[in-house]
Amino acid sequence: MNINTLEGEGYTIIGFEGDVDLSCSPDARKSILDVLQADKNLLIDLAKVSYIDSSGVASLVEAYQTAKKQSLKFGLVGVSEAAMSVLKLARLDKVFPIHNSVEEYEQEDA
Amino acid sequence: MNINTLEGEGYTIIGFEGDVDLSCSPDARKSILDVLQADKNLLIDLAKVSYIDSSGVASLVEAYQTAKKQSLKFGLVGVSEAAMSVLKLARLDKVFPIHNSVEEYEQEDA
Amino acid sequence: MSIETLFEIRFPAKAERLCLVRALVKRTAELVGCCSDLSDKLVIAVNEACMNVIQHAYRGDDLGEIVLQMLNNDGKLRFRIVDYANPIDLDSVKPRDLDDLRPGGLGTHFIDEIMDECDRGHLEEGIGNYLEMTKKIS
Amino acid sequence: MSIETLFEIRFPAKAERLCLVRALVKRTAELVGCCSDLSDKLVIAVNEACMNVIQHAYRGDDLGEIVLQMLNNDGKLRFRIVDYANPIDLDSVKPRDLDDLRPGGLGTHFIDEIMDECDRGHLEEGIGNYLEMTKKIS
Ligand SMILES: Nc1ncnc2c1ncn2[C@@H]1O[C@H](COP(=O)(O)OP(=O)(O)O)[C@@H](O)[C@H]1O
Ligand SMILES: Nc1ncnc2c1ncn2[C@@H]1O[C@H](COP(=O)(O)OP(=O)(O)O)[C@@H](O)[C@H]1O
Repeated sequence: MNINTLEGEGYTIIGFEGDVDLSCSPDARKSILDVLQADKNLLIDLAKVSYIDSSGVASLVEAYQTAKKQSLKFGLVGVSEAAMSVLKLARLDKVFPIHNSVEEYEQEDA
Repeated sequence: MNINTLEGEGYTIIGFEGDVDLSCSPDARKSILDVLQADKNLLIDLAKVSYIDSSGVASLVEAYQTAKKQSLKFGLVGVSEAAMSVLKLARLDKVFPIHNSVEEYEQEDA
Repeated sequence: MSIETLFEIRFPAKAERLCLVRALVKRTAELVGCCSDLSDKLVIAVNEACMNVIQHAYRGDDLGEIVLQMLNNDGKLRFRIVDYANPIDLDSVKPRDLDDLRPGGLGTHFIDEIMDECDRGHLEEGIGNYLEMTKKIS
Repeated sequence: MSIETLFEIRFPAKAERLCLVRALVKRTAELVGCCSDLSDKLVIAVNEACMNVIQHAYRGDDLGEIVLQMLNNDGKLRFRIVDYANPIDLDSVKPRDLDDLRPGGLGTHFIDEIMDECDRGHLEEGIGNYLEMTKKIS
């Protein structure tokens, strides 16, 4: 898994690439919590995720809940088919705010 | 593995697709010998071959030798990287006539 | 037709090895004719089951070994996963309530959702556990 | 670092199963850091070795079983392939002269070309054979 962090206007985007599984979900979790601890709105880009397991999904749930507690914005963008199929199994596709693209998020946010 | 047979002007092209391995090389061999038994010049298209093992290569050697004996033309076209790497290991890349494309074969043949 | 062994693989209970198991199950499912979507689902279930062995049965002890068998019983795929950890508390194996949103507790839910049947138990030798999951594919 | 077992897989000696072994070896080689070209070469060698077991040791008897272990010995990959066929004539295992063009006789040449070392022998139990192939990867 690769992690790419990008600063946008008023938010940070973390992009995961490859397989987000038990071998690397602690790294994914840390990168997420770092952003939220810095009090920044968080977008997570799952477009290049080829696989995500329940430990990766757990980090997303934690991010969602932590952001809420801190009144920060949280959303997913460009969810890959593989990731979406897992979110659906977890019934989280209706819980998480999901945007097709960063542009869409910015428009909705404006 | 899929086999596609196509009739050209004065030759037949057999295209193999996927893995040409022990589980299907007898089918590959039969398709090759059928064309040669019908006394037709033979081109074998290896562009879509993702893997070829020594049993697949053996069929190519047999085709080459049978064509020679029957004074038929024989050649490979569009050899994939995976197939070429095996032909090189077998030192057959310098033995078989190899054409980049059917067009190239037709020009050389003209 | 009788039961056909597709493969049996043994590997150390390490998270880093799960990607191998996924590649193998995916390829094997396709080989026996599963569509891409079903193969992906089977991969998810097996991956979560192996994760649970690593995390909960061996509790992270990566000297442990996992054995995965994949069998084709006349159109029913059977996955048997064996560990040699201490016998687990079988009653504790259950998913969280999906409406109670919290991190974790999804793996067993994925497995139940994807597979037709699951059977868990202790090995007879006094050490070790098994999980058998079946899925009809044709 | 000591010897690390990457996996051990058992499968029936059937040509149809070779694609699984290829996928597994490819993924594992990449996991331990082999480049794509080297991974592909290792796949070729293992595939040919398993083919030879199917064709020459078991002579097509697909009730036979093949065991493949892949180990990492401190930057040296080791592949151990075991069968339970009758002991083979070890002296007969050799490639054809490459200049003597004829179909067949390439598998052992591929193996020798790709691997650093090969060691063949009979199992001690009076039945079965092994082939150990090693390749330095770092
Ligand atoms: N193989 C196992 N061995 C022991 N306990 C298990 C096993 N699988 C699951 N469990 C128990 O079931 C619970 C739920 O598992 P699961 O739904 O996969 O979620 P999680 O692993 O995130 O807790 C685990 O917390 C654990 O207590
Ligand atoms: N695992 C094996 N068991 C018994 N004999 C073998 C084995 N591998 C190779 N051989 C012998 O070595 C010969 C050369 O093998 P190889 O180079 O792979 O070509 P081919 O399999 O096409 O004959 C075989 O014909 C066979 O006699």
